[in-house]
Amino acid sequence: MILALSGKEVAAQLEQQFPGSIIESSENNLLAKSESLLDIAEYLKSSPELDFDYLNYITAVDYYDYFEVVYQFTSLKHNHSLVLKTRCYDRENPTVPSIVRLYQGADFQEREIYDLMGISFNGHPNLKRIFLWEGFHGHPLRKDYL
Amino acid sequence: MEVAEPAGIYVYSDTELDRAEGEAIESLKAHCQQPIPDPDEWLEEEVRRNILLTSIDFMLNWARRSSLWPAICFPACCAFELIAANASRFDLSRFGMEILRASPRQADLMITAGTLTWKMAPQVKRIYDQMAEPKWVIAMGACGISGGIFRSSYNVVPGYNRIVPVDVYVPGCPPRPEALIYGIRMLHHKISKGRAIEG
Amino acid sequence: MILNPSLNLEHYWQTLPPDWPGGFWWHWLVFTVIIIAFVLTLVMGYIWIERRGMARMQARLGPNRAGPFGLLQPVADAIKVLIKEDIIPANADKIVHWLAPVVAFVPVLMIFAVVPFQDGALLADLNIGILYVVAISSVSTVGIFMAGWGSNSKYSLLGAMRNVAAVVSYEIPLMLSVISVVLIAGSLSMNQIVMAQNIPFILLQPLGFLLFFIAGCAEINRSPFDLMEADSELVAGFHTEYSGMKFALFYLVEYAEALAISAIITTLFLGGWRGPVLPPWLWFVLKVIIVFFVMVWTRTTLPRVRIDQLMALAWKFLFPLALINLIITGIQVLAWPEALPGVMILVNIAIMVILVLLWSRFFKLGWGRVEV
Amino acid sequence: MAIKTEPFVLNIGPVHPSTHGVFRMRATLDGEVIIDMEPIFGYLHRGIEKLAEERTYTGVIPLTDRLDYIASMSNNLAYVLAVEKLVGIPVPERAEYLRVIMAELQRIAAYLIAVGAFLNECGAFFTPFLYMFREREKIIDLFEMVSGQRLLYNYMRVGGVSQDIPEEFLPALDKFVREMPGFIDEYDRLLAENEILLARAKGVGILTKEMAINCSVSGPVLRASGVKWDIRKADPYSIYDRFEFEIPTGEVGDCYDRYRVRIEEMRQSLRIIEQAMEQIPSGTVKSEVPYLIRPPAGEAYAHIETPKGELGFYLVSDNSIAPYRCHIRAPSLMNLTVLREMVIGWKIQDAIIIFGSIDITVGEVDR
Repeated sequence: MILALSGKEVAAQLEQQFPGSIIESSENNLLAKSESLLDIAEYLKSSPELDFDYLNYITAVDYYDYFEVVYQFTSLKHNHSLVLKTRCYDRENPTVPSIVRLYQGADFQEREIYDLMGISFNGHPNLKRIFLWEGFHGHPLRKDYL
Repeated sequence: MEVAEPAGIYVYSDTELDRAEGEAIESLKAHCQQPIPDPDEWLEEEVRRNILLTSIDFMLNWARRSSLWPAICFPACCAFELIAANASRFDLSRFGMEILRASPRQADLMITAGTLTWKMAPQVKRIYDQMAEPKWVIAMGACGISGGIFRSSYNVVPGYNRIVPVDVYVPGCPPRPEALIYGIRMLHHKISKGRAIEG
Repeated sequence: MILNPSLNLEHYWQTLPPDWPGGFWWHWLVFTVIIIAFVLTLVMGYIWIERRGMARMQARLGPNRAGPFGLLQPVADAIKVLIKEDIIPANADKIVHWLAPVVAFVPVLMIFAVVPFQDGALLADLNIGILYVVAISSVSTVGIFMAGWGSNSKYSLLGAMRNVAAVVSYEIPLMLSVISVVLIAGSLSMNQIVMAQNIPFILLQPLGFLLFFIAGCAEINRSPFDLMEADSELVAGFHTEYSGMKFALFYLVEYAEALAISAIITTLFLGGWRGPVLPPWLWFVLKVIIVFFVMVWTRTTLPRVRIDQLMALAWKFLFPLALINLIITGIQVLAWPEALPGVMILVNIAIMVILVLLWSRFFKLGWGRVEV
Repeated sequence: MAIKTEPFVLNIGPVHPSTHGVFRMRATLDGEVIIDMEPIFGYLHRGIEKLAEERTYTGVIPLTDRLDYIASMSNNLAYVLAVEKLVGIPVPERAEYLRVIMAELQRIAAYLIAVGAFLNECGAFFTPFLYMFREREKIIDLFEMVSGQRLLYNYMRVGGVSQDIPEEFLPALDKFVREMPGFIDEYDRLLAENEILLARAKGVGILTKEMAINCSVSGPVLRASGVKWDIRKADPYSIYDRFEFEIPTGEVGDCYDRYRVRIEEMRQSLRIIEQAMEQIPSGTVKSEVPYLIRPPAGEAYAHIETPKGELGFYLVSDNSIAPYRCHIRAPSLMNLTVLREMVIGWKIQDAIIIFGSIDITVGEVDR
């Protein structure tokens, strides 16, 4: 059974490492500031007792007021997982740092979110439309897409 | 853990080609909002033909319908029913149809197995244009007829008849191979009524 | 000659060599018609055999609606393809594109000029028959390369390039294994080679037959060497851009080449038209069909090799083996010209088995990335 | 005189005999060698995630059929597991067993296509493919018995399955399970030790362990690289913890290993089906679930091991009758991440079989 790590415990660890990076944490997930996302991901990946080497998925949800980007990591070695979230409140030009340099598996998923949700990922090497064509108007998965 | 940065891994080609593709899609989308009427005039036509022409027609039509080579245009789910129809149990090769020509120039029949999206539409139109006359199209499956379950989607073409003229519609989601074979038989009937020589 | 009606044909007939039966023009006319009819009929037969045979091997039925047992299927295909629209791509080199199928087809037809259907029944009993075959059969490669180049399509070009590479490499083992046969027969004439086969050369030259068969398959791009029109990679290879009648010609070339190679194999190794009871021409046709059936068999069974492995096979396997075979044959012919055939057969088969086993142990086709 | 050469761009696809649908590779070639490749997809992007937002929870099930259309039972299973996790609906015992049987049958059917298509791309002119299709038809017959459909079954329901199996199903399944190992051996014999296949597939397209994990690869591709990771074992969903089976892994991570892993997993699936057939209880197959499911606000992620890899559904509910957000973690898309690095430096022919050995379904890549 994959053990879902408690967000609170990990949050405590992270708070020590990067003060002020966690906004809130619950049993299931933890919500991080988007600026410190890259640091957190790097720590999650390199810390020996966490060792999150596998990125399950990235997705984004449109809550009208803000976009929530959800990451789930798994450690194949320790068999535990963690859900990490971040939010961006800018509707016009939402930006989140890209984690492609750490997890190459994020490549297509970040492009997908850019295409369908319109969130751009800072530092992604090839951020362009993936499913729809260049010149398509709007981002279909946004709730206000006509 | 240090992430090695392999040289050249993140170098992608330029987006110029993508933009050109996007423009092609947009222009096609603007032009193809109405269905193309089905090529069915032959149904009403009754013409007097002499015996010689009829027998030539008969031979040509026999040849055409006995060796219908399908072009490869299998976007989605129905493709697997088409392959199943080609495989051992249903065996389209009985009708001389087992030669799937990968090059559209050598094919006679386009079986449009699957959902057509606007991004795909220019390629399908291109395949159709590349096929040599005489050519036929079978719209297979609900998506091919009207967009089916995905009709309300933002990227789905509601039916192949927006892009290419369709001769036979085979309903089903996906149609069973028997249904497809029935559709092919109908196409055979249609071909056998065609006239090669005006008279 | 033709332009001058007052010319006395009798005079020409008398000046012809005595071994031309029935006079030059009649002979020429009859055999040209026979060859064209033979090639066209047997190609249709081949297509039928391939489609039906392949279907049976794949647990299917195969074409059976057009005519009895689907026998008319190739006829339907032919009529349909001939009356289809003929497309020349806008950016193609029109003349080259137009000329390519002709250049590819004519040499294949010309091969049959020296193939004996029965004793003396051939268009031209050239005393350099087999040399002529090898020379003329390479010409159709030019046609195929013209098709690849003239179509202005990348797939076509890649297919044509592969074909040229394959043909250039495989000419050598092909030629070397032919020379061994010539050494034993003592003649280059196809008819003389058949006459010399009191026992079929496949028994005296088992290794030579194997090499010739493989090299021949590669030369005409039958599977597992069908790289130039590799369906799963290059769409349709060099004839991707061809439609209608020109495509029909290429289709014809493909099978006519197979027919030519199986006719040559029959003539060189299987005793040509010789055989008991049945009339000679029927023996010839039967043997040709059997050889082709083996080709269909390999096509349905084997995966395709990669282009560098194709080259490796030619230069690492076939070429050295063909050389060794030639040397051994030379020694045998020199040292024991009157040796008992039975002993020769056993010795040669043993040599073949040992060599093939040794070579397959020494050299592998190569796993992974192999550069030649 | 030096011959001037320059690389050229070759478009492989979107309509190409061996792209498994409409997938496109824009390859830059130096002669026959690929020096750069960019996968382009979206030619089958039907907006399933958006369409799911306007349907009821039950109404999404037919859409999931059409994701990975050659393994629709598995897709159904992943989705209903996600909804059950969101709502907290118990599933009757018999339904659990039926789900496992269907999922494993589906796995065999999908692997038959994957292996057959892979061998076909090696150039074995349809023969192995057609033989494997023959066996797939038998599985399809079984599915047709229970669901009435041949390809898109729409069989699983939230809280069970749509209907109980007919009487003749278990004897037919028993016959199939007894016959199938012989057929698998037959396919294995057909080409496994063939010199040409070894030459084509061994050492070609090697995917290292680190690379596979970093690129979020899953399924047979990950296991062929030597990572013993199978969600059926690592995170047993449904009742997979009750069955005994092995996780076959490869050593090198080349195309041949991926082929071997798939063949081996078919045998393991048969083992699971055998055990499930012995243990299956009688009883109802669907628990009491309201027609309009209205889950409490929240989110759930359920993932299963499909023939392609880890298929997950991330559902967000806002306490209405339709999912607020339905994200699909598509294994085919993730597995494609490695394609570019795997094919660079290889010839076109290799690229085709590397692509074939990853085994994607475009319906799932594009969604």
